[in-house]
Amino acid sequence: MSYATTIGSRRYGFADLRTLMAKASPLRSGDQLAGLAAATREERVAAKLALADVPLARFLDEALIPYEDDEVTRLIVDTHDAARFAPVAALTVGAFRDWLLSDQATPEVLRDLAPGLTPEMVAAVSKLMRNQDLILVARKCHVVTRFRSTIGLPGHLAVRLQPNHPTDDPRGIMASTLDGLMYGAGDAVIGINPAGDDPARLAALWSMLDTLIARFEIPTQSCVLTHVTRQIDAIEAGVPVDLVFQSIGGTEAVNKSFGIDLALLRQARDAALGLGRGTLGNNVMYFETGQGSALSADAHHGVDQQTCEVRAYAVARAFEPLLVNTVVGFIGPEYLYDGKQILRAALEDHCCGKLLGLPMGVDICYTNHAEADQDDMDALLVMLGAAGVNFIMGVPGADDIMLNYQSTSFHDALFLRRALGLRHTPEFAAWLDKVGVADASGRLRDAADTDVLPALTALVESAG
Amino acid sequence: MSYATTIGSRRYGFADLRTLMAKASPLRSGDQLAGLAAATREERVAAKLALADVPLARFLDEALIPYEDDEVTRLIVDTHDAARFAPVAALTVGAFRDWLLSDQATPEVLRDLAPGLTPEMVAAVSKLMRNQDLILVARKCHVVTRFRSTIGLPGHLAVRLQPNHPTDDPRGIMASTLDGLMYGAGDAVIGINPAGDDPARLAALWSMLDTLIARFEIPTQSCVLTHVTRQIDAIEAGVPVDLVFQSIGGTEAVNKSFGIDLALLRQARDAALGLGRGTLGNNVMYFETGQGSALSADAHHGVDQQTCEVRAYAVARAFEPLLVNTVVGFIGPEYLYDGKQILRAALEDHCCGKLLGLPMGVDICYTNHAEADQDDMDALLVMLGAAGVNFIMGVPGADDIMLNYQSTSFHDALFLRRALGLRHTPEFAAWLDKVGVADASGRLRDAADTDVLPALTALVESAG
Amino acid sequence: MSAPVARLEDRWATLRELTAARIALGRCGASLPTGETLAFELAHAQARDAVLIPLDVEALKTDLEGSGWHTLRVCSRASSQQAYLARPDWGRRLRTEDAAELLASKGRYDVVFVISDGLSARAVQEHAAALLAAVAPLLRDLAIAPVVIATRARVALADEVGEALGARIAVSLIGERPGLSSPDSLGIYLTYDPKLGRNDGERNCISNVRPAGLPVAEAAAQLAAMIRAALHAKLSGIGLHAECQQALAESASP
Amino acid sequence: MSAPVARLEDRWATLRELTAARIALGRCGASLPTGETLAFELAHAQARDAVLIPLDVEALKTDLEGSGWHTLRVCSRASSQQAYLARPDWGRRLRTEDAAELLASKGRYDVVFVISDGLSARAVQEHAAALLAAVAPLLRDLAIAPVVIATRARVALADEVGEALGARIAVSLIGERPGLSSPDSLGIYLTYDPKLGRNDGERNCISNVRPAGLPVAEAAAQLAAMIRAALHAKLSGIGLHAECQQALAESASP
Ligand code: B12
Ligand code: B12
Repeated sequence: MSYATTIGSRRYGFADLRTLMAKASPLRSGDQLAGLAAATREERVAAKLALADVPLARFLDEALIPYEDDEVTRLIVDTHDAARFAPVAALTVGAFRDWLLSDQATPEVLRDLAPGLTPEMVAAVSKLMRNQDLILVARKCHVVTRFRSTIGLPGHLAVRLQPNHPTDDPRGIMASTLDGLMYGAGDAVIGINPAGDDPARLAALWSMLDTLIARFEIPTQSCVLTHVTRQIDAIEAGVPVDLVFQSIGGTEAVNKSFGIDLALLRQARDAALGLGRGTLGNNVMYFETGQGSALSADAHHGVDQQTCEVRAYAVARAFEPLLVNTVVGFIGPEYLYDGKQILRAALEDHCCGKLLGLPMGVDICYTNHAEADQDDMDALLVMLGAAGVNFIMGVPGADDIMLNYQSTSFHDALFLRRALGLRHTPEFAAWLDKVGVADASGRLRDAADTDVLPALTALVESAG
Repeated sequence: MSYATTIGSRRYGFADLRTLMAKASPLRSGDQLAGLAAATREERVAAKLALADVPLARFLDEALIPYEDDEVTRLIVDTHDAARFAPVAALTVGAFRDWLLSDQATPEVLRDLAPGLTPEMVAAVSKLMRNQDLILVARKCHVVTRFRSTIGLPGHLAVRLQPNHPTDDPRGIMASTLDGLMYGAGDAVIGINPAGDDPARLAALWSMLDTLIARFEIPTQSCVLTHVTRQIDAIEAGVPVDLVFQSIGGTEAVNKSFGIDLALLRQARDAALGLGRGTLGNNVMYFETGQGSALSADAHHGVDQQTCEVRAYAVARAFEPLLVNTVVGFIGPEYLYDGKQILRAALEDHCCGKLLGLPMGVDICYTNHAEADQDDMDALLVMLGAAGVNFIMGVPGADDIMLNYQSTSFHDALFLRRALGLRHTPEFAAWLDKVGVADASGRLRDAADTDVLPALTALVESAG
Repeated sequence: MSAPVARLEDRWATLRELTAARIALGRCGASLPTGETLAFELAHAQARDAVLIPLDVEALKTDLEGSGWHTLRVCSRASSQQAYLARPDWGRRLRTEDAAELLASKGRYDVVFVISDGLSARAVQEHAAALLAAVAPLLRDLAIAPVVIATRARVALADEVGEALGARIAVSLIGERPGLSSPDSLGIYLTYDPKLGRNDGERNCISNVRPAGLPVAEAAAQLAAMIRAALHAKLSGIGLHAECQQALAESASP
Repeated sequence: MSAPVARLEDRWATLRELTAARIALGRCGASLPTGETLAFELAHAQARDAVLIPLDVEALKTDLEGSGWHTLRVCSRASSQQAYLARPDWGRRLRTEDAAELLASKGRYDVVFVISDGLSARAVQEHAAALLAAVAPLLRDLAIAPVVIATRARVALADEVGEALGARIAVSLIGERPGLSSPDSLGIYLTYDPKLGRNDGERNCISNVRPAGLPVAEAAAQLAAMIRAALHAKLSGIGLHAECQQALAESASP
């Protein structure tokens, strides 16, 4: 089916839904690289106007990537919940935006709706939204998940402590971990990206974090972000694995390029569930995504990068994750050129993920080859804070010395807590108060008052 | 005196404080246009490093624009309060930043400090701050002013209702005013920029707003933003003038190009005070500023545009204004190139003005020849909301059909209230509740429930 | 089932006919409805284009010469539209060769009209010739210089033009920056004794000339009056205002 | 009077020697102290420059030829550094003329090393020759192609190079994107049976090669082992990992 709008005397036609979605996307370098972007500002608006008139139900009939070719499409179609979809089934994309922003769309209503939405519907409506709309709608989606802490309560913000080290040196990693804990970070997860993938060395990292968490009774979880197969192997070898991590994408082909498929993820989740290590809940998966990965693997099927990204959330949704993290400026300027594009993409990812019922966090970040700086990250921090992001990253001094990019620092999280009055997860807040790192309101105490520092320091020095 | 830093094997020298300040400024097109900007990123950081080491007291010895040449400099020097300055007198600019961010700098301490600060000190420290710092510091500066409403209480946001019309048509202006009131805007001021300056037509506008405010007992004030001389004339002619408006700049020469000087402003304020129209307080002045005006009038004396802007606040401070509004993206891309530069400048202006003790609002805006759009404005809205801005503009649909630029809309203010939980001025909130426009929490009611609409509509239709 | 109604309409929509401002847009919760959001975006896309569309100098010349005007053609020192936007200082100065050429037409004129693209070529294209046609009959007794068509020009370029041609008054007819709903607005700036270095306090302005703003005929009348006042007072700008009032006051007193 | 102390120091500063990460920075309220903020800004300014500094090809050639390597020189289809950043697809393809030239050197090689500037010319300038010197003795029995120096190149450019030269394995030594504290990090990507269209799942990677990361000698040993494994398994990528483990498991069983 084809789509069209007329503006003045000019008629804009769009061959199919996939093309229409791409042309309606806010400008970004990745879609330009793929040759999918609108050629002029007017063409972009024309596409939005046409998209606004498309009935939501149309997305159930016209697959952007064929059912036969792609297991992600099959997952989306096969798990679509028509009953949950019913309340909005009669709406166009434009009217759906209106409805989402209206007071009829309460948190409860949106929670119930999520299984009725497909990623393409959500991507489509987000393309008609300004940044402020993406914030207002996301704020209304409360997605709460649990393993050893309760993440995603409104008014709360959690932090992934990311203590990476270029040679996976245990003491180096532990030093960064201590730094983060003393700054009140780590309630989302303590998650290491290992530089290497030697199973023995990986196992040592898992054990080290397990000891830390157990010894100090920290209400949080650990993760070692190696390939999922390594994690399954580790679980089988009896290593203490809390969360299973994997990078995922929105098409079967990009997942293949990551060396995974849905069956493998299912196997991994079952393995993790089998350990029964969660105390408050059983959300055992941690996924990372990011606009551009499908195109980067030449696996995008002519679908714009934002829609590909939202399809990745459909993958995540099937596995009830504790955390989904869009690593938004990570790959580089060929996908998101500057601070403005990164900011927009982050708000889209966050809102779309939340609408699909996912516990979205954002790695607010940029690389040194992009047109971005700390001022841009500050803007994004505040926007996402207002949007109710579940968690952000905490990297010492914002400088990840292994992955070579700038993320948010422990200080950044403190800033956001102060600026918007956001709290730690309740369990972690209680722990910080107990060990003297923060007071009951979550404000850091002077380090001199921290009971736990000597014992923690000793653990760091004896690591490895 | 000259200043220098060495980075690696490279030595960066800066001839004087004026040059050092300019080179330390975050990149913006206006400083490039003036030939004052740092040539490379490294030079910019070098200047910041050198500036961080400059003692605050140095600014009392080295005037950026000579005392003899400029009445603004004389105002700054002659009114500097050394006793209030004492607590920070021993600090360098860098240490001053640290202190401002520390918990020692409480709202009370900052309020007492303000008269001890010069605009140059404040501009200098802002150049060392990231966007997040500008937010945190500004949040701590509570500047509350009063005429018929109380503006600037923490957690509150006021709106200037700006009902401009290209031919000053009274009914057109009143239609936009009604629209704004029904959307809960107007607690800062109802302020018209007239297209013409015929005294009789101006007088009619003042009377019209006076009638509106009196008849409906709206706890707000009116303003007609014509040249200050017209306003003095009007007061003398017995016209009901609430606030006196004037655009001001940071040098004697730019003010001269605006057709004003300090004596004229003093005369205007005395005239307005003489009317005694305020019910809650006597802040009778409304000033507008904006980076770039000094350079645009070739009146910048080689001083960077942000420092010129902060000097304008020293002018404002002498007249205890109700409102100071930095119209931040108004002039065009030759001063602030894109959304990023506009955002940065807005946060600087807001923070610097607040540090000097001024009731800062921001006209969050852009022109059609700048690289900016609504998404950028959303970012700026949220940032300024978090920073505690006293007021923003409210223009129907964000489109000022007389001044030819895009500002914030009534809807934008509603968005910000929802996203950050910001309230109307207490008096206006009570009025909105009383007349049925909003409920007690400040949420708009359905228009059907608004008692005041028929009478207001009648007034609009009978205007002119 | 029927679709839920999410959009709240404003009950004062009838007032829309009183202004071109975007009033009574309705809302969904706190937000602008989709239709209005997209209408705004479209207007913005089009306004941004308006800044970039160049003046059709030949068409304008034909228009003017058809009405009997002599025209001269100059360009500022801005070498591209990008440079024009970034460097107003270039837009205020004539190219050296153009300045030299103007000197050849130097005379003793009362007024020179400088038609400048400014930020909206469309405004100039649509209204400049009409304005000249309307004002000319009111200035028959004055010596009018050939009309100068200036591209990539700022207001102050008229200072250098006026000085080069030896005119007592320079009037810049210039495209105002396009608004979202007014891509065609013409501004008029008058400067007495034009010369390099004049500032804006020394000019007077008539703004918003376009069908939906100040009509051309009215603008022409105001302009003619302003020209007479400036010639009489031998100045323009803030001072002229005072002068006018003085004159008004005097004429009002018995 | 003495200045107020606003900066809170962290009491675990001694741990700084355990990592290059920016730990124990102290704070003022919730914020980074001025010194640390500016240090970060300086590092960022310098890292951004690192992306733009071009590879000194002549110096590298001299280095390599001094150690007895033959070198070939190619460039990708990206015609500028800006184009390189925006268009990775261009960075993955050889200029037509360079592809043709390589064919002239076609042979039957086991391995070709492709030294690519990538996103940090500095990494390549400082470590590539040393790495080759360290790995060469471990591969004496293999047929090594002339070393190819590629500019504005992405990892996948080595596929086309390897195919053109007829190599069983292509190894890309490439500048990793510069980190704030690591402007000099080299990445190694190995692809068995290189040809246009290979994807990253079909490669293996050794990363973070630099003095403060994985030392050159160790990287060389790992690389040699990986080359042997790939030649033996006749594949690279995810499959090679599985293969390796299989081999390990078998060698471990009695
Ligand atoms: C950027 C990046 C990515 C991007 C690549 C896309 C892109 N367009 O650049 C994305 C996010 C997609 C990515 C994904 C993954 N990456 Co990666 N990535 C990096 C990073 C940060 C920089 C790479 C770089 O600068 N390349 C230089 C430029 C010039 O090359 P390029 O041609 O532009 O980019 C190519 C390479 O970067 C390559 N690539 C990127 N990652 C990986 C990983 C593997 C195993 C391989 C073979 C190739 C590869 O893909 C790009 C496109 O062809 C490095 C860290 C580092 N310090 O180098 C990690 C790194 C290379 N990645 C790593 C890993 C583990 C992965 C994943 C397997 C993660 C996962 N569990 O799913 C996936 C899968 C990659 C695949 N098989 O497709 C590890 C590799 C460890 C190892 N020794 O094998 C590294 C070292 C980081 C780490 N320690 O976690 N990655
Ligand atoms: C941009 C602008 C400004 C900018 C000009 C700086 C700049 N670099 O562009 C700033 C913010 C500094 C400004 C200031 C003022 N402006 Co003004 N401005 C405008 C605006 C929005 C657009 C002008 C435009 O597009 N020009 C076209 C471009 C191509 O010209 P340019 O060479 O780039 O810019 C020059 C002119 O814009 C000129 N200019 C701008 N405003 C004014 C005002 C007067 C009285 C004069 C003589 C010249 C002048 O100064 C610029 C630099 O030389 C118009 C509204 C409109 N619809 O036009 C109001 C407008 C022209 N300004 C107006 C006024 C009243 C003022 C002030 C007197 C306000 C005050 N009370 O202090 C001051 C003082 C101006 C002065 N004497 O220096 C009125 C004029 C009313 C009238 N009929 O006289 C207008 C029509 C808006 C309004 N109704 O309020 N202005």
